[in-house]
Order: sequence, then structure tokens, then C-alpha cells
Amino acid sequence: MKELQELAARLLTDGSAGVVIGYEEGPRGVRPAFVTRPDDVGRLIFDPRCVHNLATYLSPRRTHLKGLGRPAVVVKGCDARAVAGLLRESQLAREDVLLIAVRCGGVMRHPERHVDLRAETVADRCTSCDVREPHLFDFVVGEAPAAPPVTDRREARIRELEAGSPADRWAFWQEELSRCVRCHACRQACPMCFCERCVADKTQPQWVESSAHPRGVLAFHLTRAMHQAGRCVDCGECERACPADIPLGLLNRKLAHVVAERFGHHPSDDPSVPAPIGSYAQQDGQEFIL
Amino acid sequence: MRIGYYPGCSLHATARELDESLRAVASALDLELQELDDWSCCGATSGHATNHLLSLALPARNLALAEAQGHDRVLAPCAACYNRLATARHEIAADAALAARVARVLERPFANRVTVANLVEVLRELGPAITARAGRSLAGLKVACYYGCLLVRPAAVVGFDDPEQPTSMEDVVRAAGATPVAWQMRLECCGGAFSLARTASVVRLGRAILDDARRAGAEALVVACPMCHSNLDFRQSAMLERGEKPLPVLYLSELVGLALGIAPDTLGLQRHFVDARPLAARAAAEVH
Amino acid sequence: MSAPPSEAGSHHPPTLTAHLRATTGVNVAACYQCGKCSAGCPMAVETALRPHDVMRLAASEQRERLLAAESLWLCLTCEACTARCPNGCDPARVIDALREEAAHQAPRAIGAFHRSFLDQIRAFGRSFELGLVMTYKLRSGKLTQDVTTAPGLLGRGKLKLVPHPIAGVSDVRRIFRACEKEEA
Amino acid sequence: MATAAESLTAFEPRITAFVCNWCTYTGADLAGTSRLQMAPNVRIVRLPCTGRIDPLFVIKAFERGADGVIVSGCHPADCHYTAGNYHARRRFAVFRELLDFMGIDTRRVTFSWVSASEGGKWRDVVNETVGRVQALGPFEAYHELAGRQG
Amino acid sequence: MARIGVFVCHCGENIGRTVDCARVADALREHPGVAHSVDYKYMCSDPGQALIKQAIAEKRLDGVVVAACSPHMHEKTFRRACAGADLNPFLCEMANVREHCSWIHEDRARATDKAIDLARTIVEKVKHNRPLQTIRIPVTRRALVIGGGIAGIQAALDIADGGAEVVLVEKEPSIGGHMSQLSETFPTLDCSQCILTPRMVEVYQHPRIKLMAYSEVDAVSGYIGNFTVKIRQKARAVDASTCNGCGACTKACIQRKIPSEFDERLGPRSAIYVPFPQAVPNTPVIDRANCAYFKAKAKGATKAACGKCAEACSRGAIDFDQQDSFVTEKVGAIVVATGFQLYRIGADQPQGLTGYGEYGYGTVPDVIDGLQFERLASASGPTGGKILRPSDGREPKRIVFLQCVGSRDPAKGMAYCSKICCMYVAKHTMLYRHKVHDGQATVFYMDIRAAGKGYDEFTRRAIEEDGARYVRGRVARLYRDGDVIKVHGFDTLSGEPLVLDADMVVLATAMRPQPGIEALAQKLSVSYDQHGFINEAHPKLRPVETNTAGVFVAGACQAPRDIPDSVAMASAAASKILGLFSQAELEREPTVARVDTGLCSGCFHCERVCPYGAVERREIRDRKGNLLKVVAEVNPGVCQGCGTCQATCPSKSVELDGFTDQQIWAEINALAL
Repeated sequence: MKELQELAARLLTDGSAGVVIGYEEGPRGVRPAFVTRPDDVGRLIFDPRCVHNLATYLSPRRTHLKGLGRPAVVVKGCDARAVAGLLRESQLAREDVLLIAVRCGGVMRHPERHVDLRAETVADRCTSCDVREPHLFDFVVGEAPAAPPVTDRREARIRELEAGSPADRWAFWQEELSRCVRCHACRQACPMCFCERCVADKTQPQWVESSAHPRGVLAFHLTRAMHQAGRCVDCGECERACPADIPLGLLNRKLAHVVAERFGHHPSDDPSVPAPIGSYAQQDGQEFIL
Repeated sequence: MRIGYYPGCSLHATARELDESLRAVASALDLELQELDDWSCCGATSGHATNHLLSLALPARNLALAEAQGHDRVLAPCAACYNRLATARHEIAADAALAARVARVLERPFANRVTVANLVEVLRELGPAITARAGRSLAGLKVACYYGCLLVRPAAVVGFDDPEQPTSMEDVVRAAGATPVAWQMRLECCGGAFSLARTASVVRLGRAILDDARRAGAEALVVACPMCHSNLDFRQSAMLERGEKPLPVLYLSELVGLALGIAPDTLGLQRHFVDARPLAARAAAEVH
Repeated sequence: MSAPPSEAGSHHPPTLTAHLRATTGVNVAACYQCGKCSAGCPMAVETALRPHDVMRLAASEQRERLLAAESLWLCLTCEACTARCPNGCDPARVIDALREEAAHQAPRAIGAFHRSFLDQIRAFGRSFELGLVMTYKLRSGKLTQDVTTAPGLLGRGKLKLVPHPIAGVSDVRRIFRACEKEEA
Repeated sequence: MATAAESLTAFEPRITAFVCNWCTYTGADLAGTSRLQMAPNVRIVRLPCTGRIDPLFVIKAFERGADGVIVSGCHPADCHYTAGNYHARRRFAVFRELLDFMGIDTRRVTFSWVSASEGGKWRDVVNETVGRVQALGPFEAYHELAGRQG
Repeated sequence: MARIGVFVCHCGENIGRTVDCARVADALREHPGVAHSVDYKYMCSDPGQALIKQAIAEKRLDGVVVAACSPHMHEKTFRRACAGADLNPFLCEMANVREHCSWIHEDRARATDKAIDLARTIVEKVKHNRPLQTIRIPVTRRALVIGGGIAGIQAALDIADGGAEVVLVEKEPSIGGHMSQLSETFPTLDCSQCILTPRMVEVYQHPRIKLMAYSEVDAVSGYIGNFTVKIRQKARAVDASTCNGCGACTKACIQRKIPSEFDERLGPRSAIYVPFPQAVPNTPVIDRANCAYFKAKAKGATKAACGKCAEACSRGAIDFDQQDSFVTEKVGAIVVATGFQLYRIGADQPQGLTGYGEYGYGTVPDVIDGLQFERLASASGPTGGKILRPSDGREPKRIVFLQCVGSRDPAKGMAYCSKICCMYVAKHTMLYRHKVHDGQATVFYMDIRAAGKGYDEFTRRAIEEDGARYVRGRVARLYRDGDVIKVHGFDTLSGEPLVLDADMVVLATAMRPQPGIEALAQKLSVSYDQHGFINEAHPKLRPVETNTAGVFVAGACQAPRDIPDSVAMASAAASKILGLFSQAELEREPTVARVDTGLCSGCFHCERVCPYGAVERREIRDRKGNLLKVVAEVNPGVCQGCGTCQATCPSKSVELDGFTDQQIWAEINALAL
């Protein structure tokens, strides 16, 4: 903690950063913090309750941060993957940001409800994350942590769905999606959703109906999942942000498996690794094509 | 290394020495052969000449047994059994409808997961171990490696070696310290299937093979197939002109066994029709 | 591919070409008679019909002539033809299918041999002596031929006289019945 | 075996086909020129290239009442624009698995390569798809969803 | 409200027989936005077109739908008719009710229903069509020819003689290609070099041809009329401007036993060499992999290990420090004429093939291929034109030729027929008989394919006059037996197995495209088939064009071709290019993509998927010059209109004119129940 605070102070003092984006205690748990003065670095914390993906604030569409100067952002493994995604997709120039990598042993699924990190409380995504220390960084802070407790919850759920019939899966998703009110919090929270205007908001033509009619809801979630295929950094923000507790992570994770198996693609914090959709190999599998 | 072992019917009868020599060699090279419990006949030629489904179901039963008994690979030293098992595996993998029919008649779980290996393939993998433990007992022994028809064909099914210019048996022979000769009849069929039924055919085909091997300077033929062996060994007297010297026919495993210094009787050399023991004696003399 | 609905229900006896395609996957029409199969066939000097002849007759629907041909039974199944066919035609498989067909249609000595071999497997789960001496005799009817060699085999421990059924023999018998039912 | 009376009232699926201009569309032209008879249930939407075919088209087609969809274009290495079909192949490989995971029976979606010279193959693709979707019945689940007021 | 005219064509009986055209016209008349709907016997006839023009004028139509045949047949016709009535031609579309309806269905009611659906769909599409303007682009009257074989030479000469400049790029040190290796040519048996070398010299001396030998195309950008080509000139280590081609260097070279590529490895060459005496340009090149100087240098030697060539050169032309250099050329059209290679079994296997162990190429001595035989038969060859066995220099008395090795062999080789082998094998048997009078040539063949002027007569002559024995059948295997090669064949005509003793065997191996052609094709954005042959735009009607405008193809890089075919293609490509260059500006269909820069987020997925590199990056700045964002922009001259960008764009900020989202959406909607 001290290391992080001292580093933040130094960066703000010597002018290399205009704002340090990190975490702080808030009235209802940990929240993102924007520290611009060296005197305030004492607010900065990092622990397993720091779930937010702060890379979201690096999107060029978040113009309110632009005036504060060059940001230095605290990044966990998943956040670093998001930064790599933004670099890969030309949303960010490497020299325009400083990355303070934190060594991370996993965060909690519901930090507001739990106090410690256990198999029962760990976020699903942390189990499939093997990045204890991001490879994309300018500074690294923190102690080398233990690997997060292992849980197979999410994978087991995917396998269970796969084992059922299409009708079972249809019923499952219709049930889950029936709660969707099209608030688009999933989109707002996602570091990789940075379009000037989302296709779901396009009106001429309107591919995706904007109301919470089941027709539009399904079209929206199919489209969102497709757009995330091979791009999702598995930070879990969409699912965390969802007020209706729709298990969006299952969709993202399923498609991550698909691109891994079919195209050998794994989410990475190396910005030079190309995204799988938009590239191709002549020998790509085509067993599904007549 | 551990591998499922499918001896096949002939290794309990006419090809006993293949079974015996292979077990001896395996134990010397720390290869654990686990005989499949309750294995049944692969159906051989009669299966695929009369009922196609049966010709797949009989091998599939054994592959399913292997699966259930926890193997991912099965060694079938008899080239004919090997060919049947590998063909069944290949055809079932290529055709989902066929796979469903086979599953229906088998009435047991079968995922077609087990791969099939033949004698040459496995001994080639053990090549470095053979070289390491072989003495110089076979130095200078010239042998002709005879592949016959079932080991390398059809390439789509077998695929462990080039179907026209294979090298695997020669690799094993070299690993054992003997010298393979270059000759032309390595891949010509010996007519084993007609060993008794059409003696004239077999004599014609066998003679061409023996002649060529002899002309190339071979002192023995090396085979990896009980059919070839019984044909070329058991039938050889009919293939020779008066006064011609017979050519011993060794199983590849016997040759490796000799290189490893295993006693000829343990390898089953006394069971041959063309006496192979003088060769063994020569090898033994080199050792001492 | 399923046929369009209008064609459903019409039934014609399958041609030999169609039958072979269905049972072996081989399109005999793909054979362009280059003769590479016959050039490498070890039995080409002895048989009347060589592999490329078999393909040709099959393509021209000469069912009777093929099924009656002795040549079918002279194939060693060495697969040299199949291995070298430039058009992937698999003559060895076609010959197998024709033998299967011939055995169905006209029981003959050779069919009897295969049946007796299979009967052994049905009875014991395994063949008890590689179908060598005894089965060849059954097949040829020459019961006295090679009498001299049997002691040779016995003396070398190469013949088992008393067969024992394997434990799962009933399973094997069931597979036989199921396959015969399926193929019927 | 359906009787004649039954087949008269048999369900006639609506199939929307998204095809590329250069291969499948031209192959379908050839099927016509060759007078190859096929089921009349398919409506073709012509696109320049499979690369232009968006998963949104498939979603919209189902929303608007299609019981099945065909996506078809040039064989690998045969693309008029060199690589549009490779991009489409990846896109639809993923989309197909997504549909499956969300419970949409992928037997309702046919992907095929049909070259300009494969009129017969186009006929087969059409008949096979129509037959398959016929057997599955109307895509009621989706249509109910689409028709229901939210 | 739209005012669309619908015109339903009977196509005589072709449509009318199964589609009730009047009912279609009636149904469409009721469709919203349709202002006029009629049916007529032949819409494409003059009176039919007049109907359309008249209706446009009288009913003030703002869109036209012709329900008739495939747009591939008559779209141009009807668009021109609309233009004639002052309606923007891109407001006219066709509904395909013939190929996609009347011809493939029998049930009249259902076919009519379908035709109505199809017409409605297109009406809905046309409601969203925009007037588009044909794109005009300028032309650089200069051509690039890639490949200096006979096809490239012919194309270059024809274009240059037509008055345009040509850049001819050849990757080998000399132009001439495979034709320069041949002894005589069929069906006339005239000497290959005698007819080729004058053309080579002509290229060298032509004032409008810039010859760049020992060079390769590195990168290509741009589009028809406006290509920019980057060419790598490989370092010869010899200064071409000072070298006078005296040959002293090659005589001085200490490395003399390098297998000569020109002689197909049957003869030696030195490390500094000219491939053959009549080479153009006649400038030597140092083969760095085999040169003593360069080998020592690569191993880290600091002192020059050799330098004999430099010592021998009186003009100081040897330049060991020469580096590859790059030249950029602007051209308006490109000819791909990279030619073929012969399938060298075992030496270079196409992907997934394992070769022909049964034919012993590379393992059995005196089994050679067709080009090697050419070198043996050539007066300039390693044996001075004597047919001698490579193994012992003995004259072979029995030669067996095998045709279709690797050709017509889907199982192990190439499925296609290599076309030239039947002819050159017949030629070989004749050359052989002319040189070895008591020699016996036997040819194993499958079919004799001798379609061409004088071709069949030629093969008959080989058989009837020159004693070639033709055996119809493929060979199963061959092997060395002592001094002879045993060839196991089968005579399918006599029905007899055959084992021949041969002193030499010649394999007529398949023709394949040059290695690396896929990479070149990708640079040029032209497509190629599974074998690597360049695809022509249409097999019958556009045989020398590719699917990239401005890129043409000639010779054996498109398919197996003989010399007359290659030359004809080259001249055809040249005349196409001269036609192109005769225009001041080019017109192209405006089916191109447009970016809505206001909505573009600059993720550049479009840039990654564009097969043509048509997507460019543009910076958007505010009035003060501050960078606001970087967006994609499509260069309409480069875009070919595939639309992959649009399907890939997550926010749909790029539209393909002619196939916009709005149009497709309208079509899908029109299909609703």
C-alpha cells in the first residue's frame, strides 16, 4: 500500500502523471479514485475488494478525464488485458498512459457482502486468470500473492448448459434475459465497449430494437456477445454492473473457449497479438460448412 | 512405458515365438505389455470378405475393451490383426453413421479413442533403448527387411511409414546392430493368405522374394507378420530348388531379442522350420 | 443430402454401381482404367480378371459375370492396388464387397471356408489355430493334404488341440447375431 | 411415410438465404439454367461477398419469421475478393456456437460453399435445408418471442 | 412516398410458363410505393426497354424494378435504359424470377407466390437506393510485367510496340524462362533458342522497355490505372554498368562444381556465373551461398578468402559490398507471367503430398524428369546434345517415358492434366530416335491428348515413323536391378502385365505454378486456385483478366500452358492493356464503401479485414489543430466493394453503396409473413 502511495506521490510530484486512477474506501465499499494532488495519495488502497476495471476510464470516449493530464492507472491482470485491447484497437497510445501494475491474487465476487477471499467468495474470472503480475506496465507494486482459490463454478455451469438440449438452453436464457431492462450498464462498464455510437442505438436501420421487448433483448445480447468474441478481457465488469444479475460472463466465457479451441486465441496483455475475428488462417476449421 | 497388448489368435498358436520373443524383449526394455482381458478374434480375412459390419464390430469390441481397461494405445503385433484394428478405427472415425451402427451392435461404451500400434512402430520407438542395451553380437549380420503388404498399406489407415519407401524396419535392424541390405521385394505380397490353398502361387511369389533377398546378400529375412512368417518359413521347403540353402526367417522381435542377448529358446527359435539357431549361435559366439 | 419431397417413395432396384457406392464409398465410375493397379498386382499373371478389369466390369454393370468370377477369390488383399490408385478408387475394397455379395448369393466352397472360420470365432471367441491347417482343409475339401506337416506344427508347439471359449463368448455371439440382422 | 393428403398440408418452411454474388448466386443461376428442380421455399438476398454477411442479418431474418437461414459463398481460395469468405468463416464459426449456446437449434442455419459451377450442389443445399427445417417444424420459439408484447 | 415502377418480364415462355406474370404485376401494383406495374413478353427487347423509358417519364418514377432474369444477364441493359430516360441507373435493380424461380419450380401457384416475394423484396431495396455516380479515375500509361519468360517477353514487346512504357521484372539473372532451356519445340521441331533469343535481344534494346532482371516485386499498392510498385533489385555483386560481359570472372572462379540450375543439375557452373551463353542481360551474378568469398565472410572471416574474379576483371566491376536496392515504379496495369515449375518429386512436395516412392526419383540413378531430358537433348546442354546416362555417361538403348506423373492423380498428386506432357514426350521420343538410331523409346500413357494444330499428326509421327512404342497403362513401380531399371507396367490394351528393362527412365512430371506465387498473388489481391494457379476473371469470357481490375495474367501461371497458348495469352493481355491505356479516364461501378467519420471510433477492424488496403487513416482536428480522433476512410479508387468492412464494423459506421444496411434490412423485412 505504502509502495503504491509513494509511487503515486512521486508521479504526481514530478509531473509525469496528471492524475492517478486507483481505488479508495467509499461510503459503500471500495470505489475508483482519481487522485490529482500528491497530498491525497493516502487515499489509495489495493486489496481483494478492488474489483473495478479502471482501464474503462482510458477509453477516448471518457472525455471528462482528458483535462486532468496524463493518467497513471492502477491495473490488475485483467485490467492490463483491457489496456492491451485499447492499444490493439488504436483507442490509446502507449505513451499517453502510465501503467501501475499491481500484483493480484484475485478479487471478490461481491466485495460488499464478504470480508475475505475464499473459494466461496472469489470472483469467477480470477480462477481462470493466471496473471499474478501483468506483463504490460511501467511500474509494478505489491507483494507476490498466492494464486486465487480455485473454483470451477462458471465452467461447471457452462458444461451443464452444454449437456442439455437447445430447448433447455433456450428456456434458461429466456428466463435469465426476461429480467433485462436494457439499461445497458453492461455496456457502460465494459472497457472494450467504446463505440461512438453503439449499433444497438442505431435507428436507420434499427437492427436491435431499443425497448426491453424480448426480441430486442435477445438481439442485443447476441450482438454484444459477438462483439466481445475474442476481445473480451474477462474482467467481469458487465456481469458485476448488471442490476438484474444476468450471468453475462457465461456467454463471454463460452465464446472465449470457442476462439481458443478454433483459432488458438487466448486473451493476452500483449497488444501485438491480433484479435481472432478480423484475421483468419486458411486452415481454419470448417466442419460446420457443407 | 505401458501399452495395451492384443496378441491375436495366431500368437497363441502358429506364431507363438512372436509372442514369446516380444514378451522377452519388452521385459528387457521396460515396456509393460498389458494383455487385454477377454479379447476376441479380429475376424481376419473372413470377416471383411463376408460381412462388412462384422469386420468392424469384431475389432471394435477389442478397442472398446482397451478403452474400458484404461488404455490409450494398443499394440497388435500380428500385422493382419493390426491392419484390421487400424482399418476399423479409421473407418469408424470417418463415418458417423457407421459409428452409430457399430455402437448399436456392440452394446457397450465405445468412443474410438484408442490408437493402434504395430510391432515395427513400437520397436522403432524403442530404438535408442535397443541400441543402448544391444551388444555387438549382430555386427556384420546382413538381413533383408520384409514388410509385406499389411504393415504399410493402405497409407491412409496405417500411415506410420512411407508406403513405397519405408525405413522403419531398417531403423530397428540398425538399432539392433545388424545390417539391412538394399533389395527390391520388400513390399511385394508373399501370398500368405493362399499358403495352403494355392501352393503354386505361393511358391512363385515366395521364390521371387527369397531369390532377391539372397541376391542382395541377406543371411536372413526379417518379418513382422505371422502370415508372412508361416508362409516363408513353414512353406519354404517347397520354394527351394534342389540343393538350395534355406534362408532363416526371423521375427523382428527375435532379432532384437538376440541383440539383447536373450537365449534363443526363450525367443522361440526352436519352433522354426528353417533352422535359425545357427544364426543365433553365431551371434552368441560374437558376444563371448 | 435428402431428395426433394416429390421423389420420396419411388423405388428402383439399386444398380451395382450404386450398391458399391453405398457399401464401400467407392465410385467405380471414377476409375479411368490407367491400369496402375494391375501393373502392381502380385496375382495379375494368374487371374483372368485384374483389378482394373473388375472396376471396368463393375462400372458397366456386369454383376453376374463378376459374381461368378473365380478371380475374385484370387485376390490376396495385399492392397497394392489401393495404395497406388491415382484416383482413390480402392479396388481391394470393391473386390471385398463383391466377395461379400457373391457369398450371399451363391454359397460356394470359399464361402464355406469363411463361414467355418467365423463359426470358430462364434463358438470360442477366438480362432484356435489361425485357420491354418484345419480350415484350409475344410475350404479345399482336401482332407489329406498336408497331413505330413501337422505333426511338424504339433512338434513345434504351434497347434492347440483343445480350444477354450473366452469368458465373453456370449458377447461375441450377440455381436454376430446383431451384425447378421443389420446386414440382412 | 407421409401420405399424399398429409404432404399437401405439410409445413412449408420459410428460408432466407444470404449468398455472395460471385459464387453461390451464380451457382444458383446455373441451377436455373440447368433446370434443376428444387423446393420453392428459399428467398435469396444477394450480397457482394460472404464477407458482407452480418450475423445481424440472421437475427433479423428469424425475428421476421424465417424458419431457417442459409449462408453461402465461395469455397476457400475462390473468393472474388480473395479473403472475404475466410473472414466470414471465422465470424460464423463463432456465431453458430453462440446461437447453439443460447438455445437456437443450429440445424436451422446452413452454411455452405457453392461455387459458380456447382448448380447441383446449390439444389442439394436448398433441398437438404428445406427438408431439415421441415422436420424441425416452424421456429415457434423465436416467432413467439418476436410476436409477444414486452 | 416512393414512386417505383415494376416491370415483369415473361421472357417468352421461359418465365411465363410457370409464373403467372400478370398476377405478379397485379400484386406489385398494390404494394406501397409502387406507382406503376406491368408485365410484358420481352422486357429486354427494344419495345420492352421503351416501355420502361416511357413509364419513367410519364409516371415520374424514382426507381425501377425489372422482374426478369438474373442481374448477371441484363442488369447493364436495364440500367442503361434508365439512364436513357434520365433516371440514375443505380436506382434500377432486377428481381431474378427466371433462374431463381420459373426455371427451378413446377408448381405454378407457388412459383408465382415466390416471384411476388422476390419482386417485393427488390422494391423494398430500391426504396433505399441512392443515385450513385460512376467513379472516374486517371490512368498511368505504363505497365509492369512480372516474369521474363516467353509470356512476359511477348506481353512486354506488344505493349511497348503499342507505344506504352513497360517495366519488365524477372527474378532470375536472365530473362528467357523455361523456353530457353528447351532443345526443340513441338510440333515443328524448330530450335527453341533460335526463335527465342531474337525476342530476348529485342526486349533488351527496346527504348520503351525497362528490364529489371534479378529483381522481385516487393510490394504493390494502388488500383487500376494507378499502381505503385516497389521492386527489389537483388545484389549481383557485379556492377552492371561497368561489366562488359567478357566472361573472365567466371573462368577465374575457383568454385566450379555447383549444379547448374539452367542445366537442371546435370552440369556444373561456377559461383560467379551467367546462366547460359545467350543470357540477357549478359551480366554475371555471384551466388553468395556457394562463393568462397561470401562463405568465409558469413563465417566471420575478416580477411578476404578469395577474390579471383575481382582480380580477373579488367574493369573493376566486381563489387562484393553491393546491397539489394529498391526502386519504386508507377504503373497503370500489371501482367502476371510468372510461369511454372516442374514438379520435382521428393525435392519440393506440395503441402500434404509425400511423393512417388514407387518411381524412385532422386533415389534410383538415371530416373530423370522432362526438363532434364531437354538439357540432355540440347546442343547447349551438359552433354553437347548427346543423350547420355547421368550415372555412367553411357548411351541408353532403351528409354521408358512415364506420362502423368503427378498429374491426373487426385490421390497423391495434382488432379489436373498438365497439358503439355503428351506433346513433349512424343517430341522426346523423336529427338531420341534421331540421335540414337537403334534406341527404343517406350511411352506409358493414359490418353494421348494432342488437341492443337498439327499436334495429333506429330504424335502419330512419333509412333508411325520414329518407332516410339506406346503402351496404354500406368506403371506401378520401378527399381534398379544391376545395370538396368526394371519397370513394372501393364498394357491395358493387350491385357498383359509387362516388366521392361530400361537404361533410363524419364518422368513427365506435373506442371505447377512457381513457388511463392501465393505471396505475389496476395500482394496483387488476385485470387488463385488450390494449386496456386492464378484465377482468371471468367474462364471463357475474361480469360486474361483477374478479379482485380488492372491486373492481367498470361502463360503457365494461370494453368498449364504450352508456348503458343502462352504467347496468345500474352498478346491478349497486352491488347487489353493498350485498350485500357487508350482511355483518358477509367470508369468503375460505384459499389464502394463509405465511412461515416462522425460515428467512426477508429478501432480499425475494417483496415484489418480489407483485402485491398483501401482503408486509410485520417486525423480529425479541431479548428485550433488539436487532434480529436483518428478515423478510417475508404479510398474509393482502391475499394472493390466486398463489404467485409461493413459486416466487421461493430458500430456500422461504414456503408457499402449498393448494399447498404438500410437496403439489406429492407429486403429482410420484406420477407416477413
